[in-house]
Amino acid sequence: MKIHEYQARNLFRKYGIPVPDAVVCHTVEEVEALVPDDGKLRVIKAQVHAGGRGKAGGVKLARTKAEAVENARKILGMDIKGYTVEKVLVGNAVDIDKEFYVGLINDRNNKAVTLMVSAEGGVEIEEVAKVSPEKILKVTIDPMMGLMDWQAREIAMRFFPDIRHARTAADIFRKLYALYLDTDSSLAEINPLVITQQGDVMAIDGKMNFDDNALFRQPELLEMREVTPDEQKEIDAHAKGLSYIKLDGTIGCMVNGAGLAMATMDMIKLYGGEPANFLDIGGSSNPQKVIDAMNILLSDKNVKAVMINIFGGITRCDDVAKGLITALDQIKTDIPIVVRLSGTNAKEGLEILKSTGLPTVKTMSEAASKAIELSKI
Amino acid sequence: MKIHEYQARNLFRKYGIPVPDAVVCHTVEEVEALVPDDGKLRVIKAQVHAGGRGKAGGVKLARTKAEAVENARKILGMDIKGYTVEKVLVGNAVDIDKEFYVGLINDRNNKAVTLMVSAEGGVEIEEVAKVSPEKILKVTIDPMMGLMDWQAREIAMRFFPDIRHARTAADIFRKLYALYLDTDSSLAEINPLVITQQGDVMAIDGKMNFDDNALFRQPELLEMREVTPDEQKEIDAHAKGLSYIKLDGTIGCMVNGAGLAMATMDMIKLYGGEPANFLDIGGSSNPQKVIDAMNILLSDKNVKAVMINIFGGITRCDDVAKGLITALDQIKTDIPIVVRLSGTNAKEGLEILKSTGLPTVKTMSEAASKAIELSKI
Amino acid sequence: MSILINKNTKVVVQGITGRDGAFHAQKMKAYGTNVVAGVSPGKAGQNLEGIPIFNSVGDAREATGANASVIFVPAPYAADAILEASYAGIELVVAITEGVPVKDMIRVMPVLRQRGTQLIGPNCPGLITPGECMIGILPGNIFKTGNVGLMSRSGTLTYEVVNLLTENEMGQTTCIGIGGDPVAGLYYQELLQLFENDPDTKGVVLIGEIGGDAEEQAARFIKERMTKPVVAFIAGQTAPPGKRMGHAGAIISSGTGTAEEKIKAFAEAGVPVAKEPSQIPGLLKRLLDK
Amino acid sequence: MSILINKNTKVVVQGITGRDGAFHAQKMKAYGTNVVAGVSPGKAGQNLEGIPIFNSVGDAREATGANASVIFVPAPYAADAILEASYAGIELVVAITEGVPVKDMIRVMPVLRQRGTQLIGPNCPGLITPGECMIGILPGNIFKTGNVGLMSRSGTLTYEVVNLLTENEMGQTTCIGIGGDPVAGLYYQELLQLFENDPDTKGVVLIGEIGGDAEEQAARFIKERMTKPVVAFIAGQTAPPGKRMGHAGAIISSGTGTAEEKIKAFAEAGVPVAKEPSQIPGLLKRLLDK
Repeated sequence: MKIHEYQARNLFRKYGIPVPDAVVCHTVEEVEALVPDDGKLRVIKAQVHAGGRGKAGGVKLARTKAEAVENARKILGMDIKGYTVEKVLVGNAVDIDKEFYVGLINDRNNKAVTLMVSAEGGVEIEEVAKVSPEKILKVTIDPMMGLMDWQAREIAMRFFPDIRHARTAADIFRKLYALYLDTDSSLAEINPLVITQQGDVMAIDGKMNFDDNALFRQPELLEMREVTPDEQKEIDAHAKGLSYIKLDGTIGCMVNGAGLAMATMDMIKLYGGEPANFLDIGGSSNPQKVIDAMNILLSDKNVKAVMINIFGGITRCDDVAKGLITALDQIKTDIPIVVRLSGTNAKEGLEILKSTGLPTVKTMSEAASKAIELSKI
Repeated sequence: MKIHEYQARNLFRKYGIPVPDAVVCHTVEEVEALVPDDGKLRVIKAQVHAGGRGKAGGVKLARTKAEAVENARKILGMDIKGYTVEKVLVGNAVDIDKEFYVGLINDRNNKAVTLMVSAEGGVEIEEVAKVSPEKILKVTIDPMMGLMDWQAREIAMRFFPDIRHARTAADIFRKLYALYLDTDSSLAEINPLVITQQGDVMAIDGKMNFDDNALFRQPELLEMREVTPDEQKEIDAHAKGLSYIKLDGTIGCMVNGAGLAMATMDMIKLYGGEPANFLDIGGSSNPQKVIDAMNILLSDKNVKAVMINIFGGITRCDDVAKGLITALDQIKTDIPIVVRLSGTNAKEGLEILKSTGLPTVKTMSEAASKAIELSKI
Repeated sequence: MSILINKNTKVVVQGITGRDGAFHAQKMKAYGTNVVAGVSPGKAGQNLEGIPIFNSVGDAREATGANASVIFVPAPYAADAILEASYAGIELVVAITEGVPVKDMIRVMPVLRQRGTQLIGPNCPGLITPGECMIGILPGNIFKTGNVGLMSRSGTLTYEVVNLLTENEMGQTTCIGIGGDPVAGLYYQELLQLFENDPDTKGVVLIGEIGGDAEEQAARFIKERMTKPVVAFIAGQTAPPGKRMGHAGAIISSGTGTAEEKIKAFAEAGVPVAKEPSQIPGLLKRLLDK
Repeated sequence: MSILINKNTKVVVQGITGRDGAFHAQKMKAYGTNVVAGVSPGKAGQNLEGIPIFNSVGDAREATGANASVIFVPAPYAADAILEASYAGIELVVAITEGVPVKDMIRVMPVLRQRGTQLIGPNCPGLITPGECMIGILPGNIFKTGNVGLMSRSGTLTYEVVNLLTENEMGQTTCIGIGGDPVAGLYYQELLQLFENDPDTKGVVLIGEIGGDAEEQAARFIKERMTKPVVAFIAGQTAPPGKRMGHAGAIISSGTGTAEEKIKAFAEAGVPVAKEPSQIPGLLKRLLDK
């Protein structure tokens, strides 16, 4: 789960991480009402779940209130990578002396949280990681002891020669780590963390992602959740025990298991087609799941053919076949469907499906070729 | 630092540990006003920082509101081991089916917190520990992992055959541990923890002590602090850099260092006297400290003679002697004073003190005998 | 021979009275696994189709000498169940549970390291030494005794591959589903080392996925340490960046973890990468026949 | 020979720019201790009377090879300073700071154990190997080279006893003030073992206090493991139950920790207990002359 910059900012504030003053506005009228006419330089930033909003024109400076209103008008409603801007953050601009990057992430290799700090702040850290990884200091945090005082200070002193700045930065590292833990975060970034010309250390922009598996114990985060229609589809699918991601191709696929589903998509591509989605129905022969899955699948107008790929494990293929028949009885569609059954009791399953007149095959490769072929008719 | 039962009860409540309903009353009028006339059985308990209040008559049952008022009248103002009862806790009595003891304590040997549970609840656990220590289950809590869910449950299942009771008890253990950690506690007891005849598991009486060294970060606890006049004296002394404890003898003593102060008291006793106090002035030759210490010492009317026992270490005895002269100049008293100086520059120090006409000696033994002798004149 | 489990492995099922726990406990037993005990607090003294139930893993281990456990308890309590097994002295813990918060796993890891507990999972199908012992939810019937070691981050994709191997008369020593979560127990490297040391394993199949850099690390390990042939397959070549593909682990982010990078790493280590699952048996056979 | 420290010990002073740190750093140096570095964040590059100052223990250790540290930082930060020293690879940490919360020390202990760091204190005067190295706030001038080992929970009482030993021409191998806090580093047993192993130590003086049962445990240890003679003294025989005597450690509670019990335990272990400090040299001499 992702949240907006302004939401991350509120969390930072709650944890005592200094941020510049700012207001969130949903309309131009709100900007008129909430932004004082004090001649201060301000930044207007689009609040969307997409990176690269600066390049897209979603971040603008304003020297006067009139300019702030004007720029908010330009940004609100703008489309950034398919997301419509519904909110802007209007904040006091600060005189930046130096910019840094600070990030926390769950580290697969060390099986711990890793703190990353870089003096290359304000730019995309992925770029820094690619071009000059040595410019990012990575410290694995001992899960037992957390980010210790001395440790945060030692790291901060490498980047902030002035001990006062270093102490504030160390404090920010520790507060960010506390926030990260408390919220079951999977990514927490301050980019940039700055020293202002007035000598203050503060967080100018922030980003946080959260572990979906832990949302059950994070009611406050769930309240912050905002979803786009596409995400809503995925969430609805999840609620039905399905894992669905829409893509741009024409071959719809329905598979049991995430790895097999990915391998299915890969095979479609390998055979010259384009998958329309990722859809994992999990390990069950429940006809309702198949019906739900087919409905989701077919609601995508791009789909020209469907490939059903089931490997029978604990679930037997004959049971799956029975479920499919019940499901396909209810779903009337002209879209061609190829069914592949393999594994436990595959023979029996294929036998059962013969009555449906559906094209049935025994291997993934056959299924992929057949579905692509049918999609082109 | 200690708190009253009702204060521990409030903390329990805050942490979700179930306790019976109760009110704190400072006067009989409050009992009249706050206790409903509903015919429920109630317990009236004196709130004093002393053990054994039951035996002293500080705990009484009441079958009616009238009886509750009557018993509160008897208990309020009562003297229990030198403490005047200023508050009573009037609580709903519960039908107890079984009583247990639960305690957390800082364990010197394991350098960790130890959880103690016993089916011998409701009695003094010290007695159980002496008579049948095998009846107390002791579990050292891993400081890194805390009291784990499975661990709390496993312990609870040994005492509560019904899994529902065990789960509630395990939950209480974990909550008590969280409370213990959060408040820098040094002792947290629920005694008794009961199963009621209705099948509820709850804490009937509680006791908590706290680590004085951690009070600087526990502002809420400091607000709960209530001190007796004797404790106030000790706290005032502490604020002046002195460690003072009043005792019942006649030989006042003033020593640098806690261990040496205890050894001094022991020696007074060994030589047939009775120490009037413990007083450690710490490691400093500051005359003000000596003045403060002497003033505290002499405010005790039982003191018949004073023994000053200084071992010069980093602090040189000649410096201490100079401080003593300044101090004794300001303190006019008829009480005889014996001064013992030893260690670094003891000779020079004793030389300086000669002018005062005070009896000076070089060893502790001499000082003790001399002080006792002078106290009997 | 095999790795991690064999016919002497004694299994305790944590969460045996739950729906999944009960079902798969019986499946395991039916396969021939020596399921010696189940755990369900408050149900000590009962049994599930002859499998005795205990209040805690400690009690179960004491009574039965169980040395492996398999966890079916719900996600919020799964990490605690792993800890319970570890503190009870269980040597191998297999966590089937899906949806365990990453923070919980991070907290558990140092304890396992200190106590020397081996963990498979969470969010994994388990592991099997065909004909001897199956721990987890694997469909035992598709496996066959032989000399191929297999490890995978996926579930059904694993079965797909195993089925192909079995159909091609290439039986298996041990097959392990390591799970798709970001923070998990034994991973490719540790398992590769175990297969390298196992005299019966002649070749290894590694089934990877996009996300993370476990495959890249495995490739380096193979290059530096492995003498036995390895064949790889990577799922998710067509997955769009930043999208979750069912497993929390399968996120492509920060420009690492793409299928291309993984395939490149294997190529550099001299490990053939199958374009589709059906190529795996052939690729491996060619290497084994050399 | 000696225990724990000698002329090769290189000491870093944590909190060297504080009032106490600066004062005692110079005292230690004046005594002859090899004080190689000080630590004070943000003051790297400065020096205190020739002792170079570093930003962190890590930097200090890297630059000077320090293997022991002494801590003068204020109580709220003392535990963190101990951790810093331990993670920097310091082998012996001496924490002088008084008033460290017990919870902080409990948190620190497992790290020290895991990392093999030895801790003396907190709330202790330090330790000395006369003529070679003094770490802490001990008055060096009253000590004298010899063959008596001494350990104590008190400060000035220790000096009192050392002074008596020195006056009686009974010099010391190493004297350690272990501190009076409820949760502390090296304690009687570990030190007794070290003295037992030290060829130059011929006899040991143990100065105890009321509270806890460390003396009882030491008595048992002496009975079972020590071949060298030990003389004990217990302060606080007249202390009333439940009263704090300056040290948080000196509480008599739960009917254990009284002077009587400790004296009885020593008697059972054949350890003579002095009635007053002045008896100690005589009691020890008698045992050494046997």
